[in-house]
Amino acid sequence: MQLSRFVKPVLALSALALMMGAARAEDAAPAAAAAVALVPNKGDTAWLLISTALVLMMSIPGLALFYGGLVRTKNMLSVLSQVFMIVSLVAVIWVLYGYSLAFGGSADGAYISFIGDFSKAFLKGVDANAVAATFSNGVVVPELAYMAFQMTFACITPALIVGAFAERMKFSAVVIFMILWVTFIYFPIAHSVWYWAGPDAVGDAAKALAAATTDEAKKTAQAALDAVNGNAGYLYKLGALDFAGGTVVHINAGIAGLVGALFLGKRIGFGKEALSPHSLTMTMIGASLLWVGWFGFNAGSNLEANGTTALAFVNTFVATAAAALSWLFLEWAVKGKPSLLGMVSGAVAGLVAVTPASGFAGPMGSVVLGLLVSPICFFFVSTVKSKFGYDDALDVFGVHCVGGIFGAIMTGVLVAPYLGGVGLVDYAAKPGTAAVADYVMATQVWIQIKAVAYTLAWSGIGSAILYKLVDLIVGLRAAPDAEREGLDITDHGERAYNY
Amino acid sequence: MQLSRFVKPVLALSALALMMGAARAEDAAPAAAAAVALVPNKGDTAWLLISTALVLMMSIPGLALFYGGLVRTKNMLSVLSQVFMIVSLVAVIWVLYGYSLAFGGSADGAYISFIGDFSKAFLKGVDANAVAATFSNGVVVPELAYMAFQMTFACITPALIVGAFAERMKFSAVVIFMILWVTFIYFPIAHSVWYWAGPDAVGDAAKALAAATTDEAKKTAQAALDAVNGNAGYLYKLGALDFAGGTVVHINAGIAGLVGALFLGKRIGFGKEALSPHSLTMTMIGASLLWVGWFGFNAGSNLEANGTTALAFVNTFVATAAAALSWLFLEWAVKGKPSLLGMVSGAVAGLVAVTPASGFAGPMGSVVLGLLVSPICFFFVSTVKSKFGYDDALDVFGVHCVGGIFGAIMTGVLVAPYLGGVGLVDYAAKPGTAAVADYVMATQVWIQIKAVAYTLAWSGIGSAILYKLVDLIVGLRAAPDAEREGLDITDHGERAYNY
Amino acid sequence: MQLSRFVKPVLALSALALMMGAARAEDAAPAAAAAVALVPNKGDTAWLLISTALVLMMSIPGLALFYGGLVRTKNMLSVLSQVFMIVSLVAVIWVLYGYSLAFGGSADGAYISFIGDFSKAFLKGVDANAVAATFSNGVVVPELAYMAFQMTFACITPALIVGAFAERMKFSAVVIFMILWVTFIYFPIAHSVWYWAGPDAVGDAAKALAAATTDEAKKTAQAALDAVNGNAGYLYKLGALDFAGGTVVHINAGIAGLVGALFLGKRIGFGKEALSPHSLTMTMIGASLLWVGWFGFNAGSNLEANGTTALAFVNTFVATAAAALSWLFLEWAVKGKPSLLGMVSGAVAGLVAVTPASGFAGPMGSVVLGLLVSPICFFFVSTVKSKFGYDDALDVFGVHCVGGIFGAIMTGVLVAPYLGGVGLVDYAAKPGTAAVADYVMATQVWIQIKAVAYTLAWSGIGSAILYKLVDLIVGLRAAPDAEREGLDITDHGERAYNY
Amino acid sequence: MKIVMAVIKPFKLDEVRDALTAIGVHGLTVTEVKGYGRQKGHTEIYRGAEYAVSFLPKLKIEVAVDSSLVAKAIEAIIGAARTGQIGDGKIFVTPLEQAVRIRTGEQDSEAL
Amino acid sequence: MKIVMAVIKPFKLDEVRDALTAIGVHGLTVTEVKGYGRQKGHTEIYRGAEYAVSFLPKLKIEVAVDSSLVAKAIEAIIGAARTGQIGDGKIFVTPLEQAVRIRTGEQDSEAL
Amino acid sequence: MKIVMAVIKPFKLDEVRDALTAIGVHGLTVTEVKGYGRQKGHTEIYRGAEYAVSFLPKLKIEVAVDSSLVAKAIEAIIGAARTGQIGDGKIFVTPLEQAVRIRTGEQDSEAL
Ligand SMILES: Nc1ncnc2c1ncn2[C@@H]1O[C@H](COP(=O)(O)OP(=O)(O)O)[C@@H](O)[C@H]1O
Ligand SMILES: Nc1ncnc2c1ncn2[C@@H]1O[C@H](COP(=O)(O)OP(=O)(O)O)[C@@H](O)[C@H]1O
Ligand SMILES: Nc1ncnc2c1ncn2[C@@H]1O[C@H](COP(=O)(O)OP(=O)(O)O)[C@@H](O)[C@H]1O
Repeated sequence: MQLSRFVKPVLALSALALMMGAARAEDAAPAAAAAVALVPNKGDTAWLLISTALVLMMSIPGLALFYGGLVRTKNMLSVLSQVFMIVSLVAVIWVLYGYSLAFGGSADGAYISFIGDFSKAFLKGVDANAVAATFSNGVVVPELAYMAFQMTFACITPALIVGAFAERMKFSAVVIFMILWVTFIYFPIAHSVWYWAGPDAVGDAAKALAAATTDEAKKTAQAALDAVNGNAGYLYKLGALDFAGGTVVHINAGIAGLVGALFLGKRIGFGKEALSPHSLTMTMIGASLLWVGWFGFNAGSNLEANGTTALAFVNTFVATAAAALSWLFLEWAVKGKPSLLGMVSGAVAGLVAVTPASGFAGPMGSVVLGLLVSPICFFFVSTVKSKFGYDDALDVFGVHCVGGIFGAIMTGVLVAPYLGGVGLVDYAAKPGTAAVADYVMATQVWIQIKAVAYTLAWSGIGSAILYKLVDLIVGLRAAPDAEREGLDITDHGERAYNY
Repeated sequence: MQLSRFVKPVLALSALALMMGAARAEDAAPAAAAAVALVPNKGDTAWLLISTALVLMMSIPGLALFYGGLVRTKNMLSVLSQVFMIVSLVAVIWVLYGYSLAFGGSADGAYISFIGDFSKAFLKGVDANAVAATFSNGVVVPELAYMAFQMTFACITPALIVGAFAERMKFSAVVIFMILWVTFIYFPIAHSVWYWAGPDAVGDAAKALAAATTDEAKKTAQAALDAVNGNAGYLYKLGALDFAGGTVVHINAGIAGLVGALFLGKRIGFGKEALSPHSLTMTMIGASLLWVGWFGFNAGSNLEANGTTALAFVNTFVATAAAALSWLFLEWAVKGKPSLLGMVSGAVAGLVAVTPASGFAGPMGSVVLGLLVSPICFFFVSTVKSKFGYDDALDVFGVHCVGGIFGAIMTGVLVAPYLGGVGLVDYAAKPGTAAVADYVMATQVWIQIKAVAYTLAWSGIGSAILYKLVDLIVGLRAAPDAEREGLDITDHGERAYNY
Repeated sequence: MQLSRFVKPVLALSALALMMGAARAEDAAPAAAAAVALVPNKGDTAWLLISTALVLMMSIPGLALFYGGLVRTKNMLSVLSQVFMIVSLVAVIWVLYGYSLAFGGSADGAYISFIGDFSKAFLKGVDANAVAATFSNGVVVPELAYMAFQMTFACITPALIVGAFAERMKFSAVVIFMILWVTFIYFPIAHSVWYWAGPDAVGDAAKALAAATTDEAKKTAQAALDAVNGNAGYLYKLGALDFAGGTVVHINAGIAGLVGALFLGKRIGFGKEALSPHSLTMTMIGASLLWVGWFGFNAGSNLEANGTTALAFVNTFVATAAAALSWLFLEWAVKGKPSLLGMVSGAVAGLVAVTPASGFAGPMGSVVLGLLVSPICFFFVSTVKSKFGYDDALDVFGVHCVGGIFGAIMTGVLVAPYLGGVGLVDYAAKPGTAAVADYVMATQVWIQIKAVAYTLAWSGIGSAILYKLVDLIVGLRAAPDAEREGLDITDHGERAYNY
Repeated sequence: MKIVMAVIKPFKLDEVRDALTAIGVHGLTVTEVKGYGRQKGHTEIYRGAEYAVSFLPKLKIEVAVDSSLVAKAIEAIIGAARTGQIGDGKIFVTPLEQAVRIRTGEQDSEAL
Repeated sequence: MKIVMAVIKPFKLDEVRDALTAIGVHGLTVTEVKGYGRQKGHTEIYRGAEYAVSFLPKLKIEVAVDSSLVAKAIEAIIGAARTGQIGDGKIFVTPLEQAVRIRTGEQDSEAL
Repeated sequence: MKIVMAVIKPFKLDEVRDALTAIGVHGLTVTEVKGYGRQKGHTEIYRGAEYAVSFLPKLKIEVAVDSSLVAKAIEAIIGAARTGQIGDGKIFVTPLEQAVRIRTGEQDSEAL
């Protein structure tokens, strides 16, 4: 049993009650009522909402500027527009059906391991009184806050991809691709990793099992517990740890970016002309806002405001700092100059790597994680990329996918209590509390690898199909003349700067 | 009875007690003491304070950049300076007498419906222990936090106006105009809309009435309840709904902007030369920070951190996203290109429109609101403006006033429970709770229209008088040569960029 | 006895227990257990974490942009890099040994008044369950959150210094200098000002003394209370008031900056060529983010989210606004033009001045403080600097040190209850509560002056030694050709802008 | 053929362009420059430090024309760019020996 | 000696530079300019207001060469800068009477 | 009349201006340019990708002077702009056939 996130509406509990066979609607009612009686703590609500705002700030203006600064002046607005459009588009899709596909679902769907259903489409049942579970027994948050928090994750993930095919993909193609991508790639992966029945559902079922006296009752209760445990996403059931989205966000977007870069081909002039960043100032602002906002992303993923939140916060802080230094000094040693771009790239690599680990590792583990991730990413963005010659324009693969994979696997290591990690938890062992579960490093690492592979396969193959499709519909790539003139003028009819 | 905001110091309660005639000071004391005993929830305090910081961030740097990016390089600093100066100026005025004129007041003032008094001037009585009411019975927040939150609204509203007369008004004229404008326009309007006695005062008076047994006692109690209900602003008493400032902030500033644009006349070259934005990058940063900060503005306006806060947050998110898309696709269809400026203008229009509705509408209603507001604003900034030929430089009227009016009226529609809205509340029906009040759409829409008209009239006429006055004192408009050289050099002696 | 900050882990209490002589381990246990039982309020935790994020935002991008905009284009990245590097470097150092040197320590160290020990190195014992004291009896926060909050202070303080020697110091020299500076200057000063045993430790010891009946017991208890009181930093014991870091942050960094400017000498062209700011737009963004983030800095320093937090928030708001106006109008009067740079410089001066006073003064006192600080700083950056001819490039001394000194001294004045201040507190007088302590203005001002002098001496002399040392190791100053070409190209191999 | 080079005030560009096309000029090249001359600059003040800025923003227009058009071109520029105030700028005429259109290789008058 | 001045499309700079160095030119000076000519510009739309932008970004290259090199230089530039589309630009040749290297005071051919 | 055009290092502008006004030049026009020449550039590295930057920032100064002043002007420029290091720049002198002051219509020497 491991920590992850979940939504527990009244409906889910009732459905569960129905599934129990023996339970009649009347019996279920008090349980549901009891669940409803849980009132969110206002400190948690405040923290979750401000975290949500922080994650939005990561996308706009954070990511938009981080990326925008790295392209040439003539494509600045195209990057800013793509990110802003994606955020807006996905936010609307999310409340229409995305949230439901990711977090809606009842256990009787055969596909429940892979995708949700339409039970929460148009936010059905998600009003100001609905609550969602956290990772602590008996602690809930307003479901609208949980929904909004998750929305920002759905918004930023596709926006990450645009860095890979920056400066050459048509705006219309980006719009269509992103609608498809979130629907067929993001929502399913988010569901696989984060959908589960919540600590109270597990605890209650375990309690019922413990209380069962007759053999018959035990069998029924065991079936009920199995149903609760089965009512979760595939990777969740596998036991994969992903505190804030290493697989869901970074590997997912990173591999989609690589596939896109391959499909679209290189920019005109790539490898011949200097395609220098037009404003490292903007890139630095973007990186800084990413760092600041990432506290919402990682520490917000704890849903509550408690000691674990502070731990995730600290891990996010120090892994990033260590990775920034690591890249800085490595580049200084290898290339002779410590560059700002290197340092901020390291910071982002650190943020990526610590994302899945943030609530599981200890601060010293996070420092080590940060120190190690930068050299790996550095190797990919400089050596590997130039060796294979793909034009992953802003290094979405090299930083997000590679850093994400490293972080995901290392999470299996750093969660180890003897390395300062928090260990695994079991919500069924001592119902009503988060008990300590057995941890074997090799086992956990192997689970993490499987989760990585699953994500790479789903997103890699799925994205390839979608790129192909969009290419057939509107064509992916801007005309050479348009690319040369810059997408700002040709796609958007504007110029970024008129000094 | 409807939701709005309010401050309930001990003083107010005592004053009320005195008004009751029968009540002796000794009787009032326990009631006051009881009120004092309410301790703010720390989650609410945290949320209100961070919301306050977010709203400041909306003005500086948010709004300043949004506007600044749209002017020509030579006037960049003038816009930044005006916004920064206004924020500083109004903050000081606010603690000196502004807060008191807006939220101070005792029911015996004949003018109580239209403006507060000087009872809280220099923050008299507003110390670290004073508390202010919220919209929930028995829930209070530190009055200093409430005061600071309201301060940021007073700071940003006049700053919105400068967009209308950008690039041509003298800095000295802006300073004087703004001192007058907040004093004679903003404080009264804020008072009219948001000043009331608070849920506990209403509940207590209603409870007393219910408890009264003799006819005499009933009459006294009824008078007391009437007094409490009468101790509120004009538009509040009218029953106008304005969750976070559609009338107070956007219509108010928007109409003042239009009047200013008319008084000042067109910029040299308007309609002839290309007056292109000097940095859409800055405009995009500004728009993004406005969006992020607006969560503080709208969801912060709930004062507490609860489910309604999350609702206001979500509404703010999705109305904005929908409006951004709406403008984007409309412009794409009509003008042939989807522009970034169009998209962010749509986002701002969505933010404006959802402001009064944010705590009242449901998420789906907000999506619809967002989709509809953009075409309307688009029509005003492109067709209407060019038809009438006024030079509302940065479309303060077209976006803020028009979007604000649409939002204010639609609030009367979207609050409908059968449209997913939260309905109206009555604090007197079941004293101590927020009971459901009757809702008739036509009635409510008519009230909303009256509130819009009141605001347009007060601010439109009042602003015209103030512009005239300032023109007589120092002259409004920069000399043609100064305008041509740019206000940065001529007004401020600096240049924005020295690359 | 006065307010300040402190960390009270279980260890400290036990250590204390041991020191008491009479106390056996078994006796100490329940006390420790009782302390452990205090659970952080989630509203406090949320507030402290978001404050921490805000303070990080002050450094990056806030301060980096504020400074970066003021240098010439060719040195933009060098400033951004130095700030970003310092933040990353100090964050890592902080969790390795910095936090321990500042806030670790047991009373038996003879040096306890001046520096902590290595008891918390590598965050030993600081896990998700550890708690730290606040200024209220019986209120704790997660120690990791406290540690992270303090980390951001350690990150920004050295970053402030770079403004003094901007555009001419070698990057390698900055790296080495900063490692030494935080170790030998910052950690000791932070310890001296903010390290103490916390309200509960003082209260408990005082309670024990009150409960003692025999003379022997009284003597023991008195010794124990003395030990608790002695277990604090030097300036803390002196009775110096510094709510959020006037001495620790601003005077400390400011004097180090001045010494650096003197050691490095003037920039080539200083006083001859126009060394105009390359982007006042960036400076304005930076100043705005400083203001917004400073709410975390000052109001976050209360550690809790209560009325005092709101007070610190309001003071921060209005002192800044008043100082911005004060500089604006002064410059308008004296130099003929109201400049944006002047206004934002005033805002920063106001923020600096109100830092030590923010939790102690009343709002009206803060307005006055703001109005007064600007003329003083203005005098230093224009007249004094040009008179003495030192090249404090971005006025770190003139604004931070001078403003900090003024603020520190005025804190002794404005804390006066009869001036609207909150007065002094005594945690021992009525154990378990924060009782009112005697206040004599002259006494307090004299204490403040001594604290200022101590800081100036320690940091001034210490910094001089460190500059000399670094000069011997790698040389402080860039070669003239490198300086002329700009540090961006020569130190970092990049250019900020490629338009 | 001649090159007529004019230094003008920036906001006069559109008028000058129109005046030139009116007399049959089909192309021109514009450069942002800083001019120093009789027109006095302004003072900039940064935190109390005053800098006299004597270089002012101007636009330099270069037009290659047939010699026969020079007088008309000068007239057109003066007509459009004059405000009557110091700093209106100058016109310089220099010889042009050869002109080639890159796209076609056309020479001289044909190339303009 | 002559000054060969060419107005070209910005993305052709590296190729032109290479072509010129190949024929023995050791230095050149480049200016960012805006060109007006037959090549049509584009329309920019800001909140519904459309602006026709007729000035396009170009680069102006100035090379001082010995008279003997002029023909070759023109050829080199045409070879490198031609795309065959309107707006490829022009080459103008003007007389150069004297050239001095500031560092050494060398004159004319030596100075180039 | 001649046009004296000098390409110099950017930080030498003020000195050159002063040297020229000292000999009676009343106006000049400055353009930011990029120079390619013997002076080697630098390398920029962005995420491991190295770019050799061979165009360096320079300033181009154009001064229209009476022919009699040319020698003095060259001398003044050299005196002020020389650092002795590669990349100090060049001075080019080209003929100027006509000069007009836009404000007054004054011609030639009067116009300068
Ligand atoms: N001798 C010169 N050589 C080159 N450019 C000149 C010369 N004199 C003036 N200029 C240019 O002409 C512009 C206007 O000149 P100025 O003396 O200010 O006013 P006016 O043209 O009215 O006499 C200057 O800013 C400068 O760019
Ligand atoms: N008469 C001219 N004088 C100076 N520059 C010119 C002239 N005609 C054209 N140019 C420059 O040459 C560029 C290309 O000219 P254009 O007419 O657009 O295409 P083409 O060179 O293919 O004929 C223009 O943008 C302008 O910079
Ligand atoms: N043949 C040329 N034509 C035009 N400009 C040139 C030429 N040669 C050099 N320049 C300009 O002069 C500058 C300095 O030349 P360079 O060869 O680097 O040094 P030096 O002037 O010391 O010989 C170059 O950057 C370029 O702008």
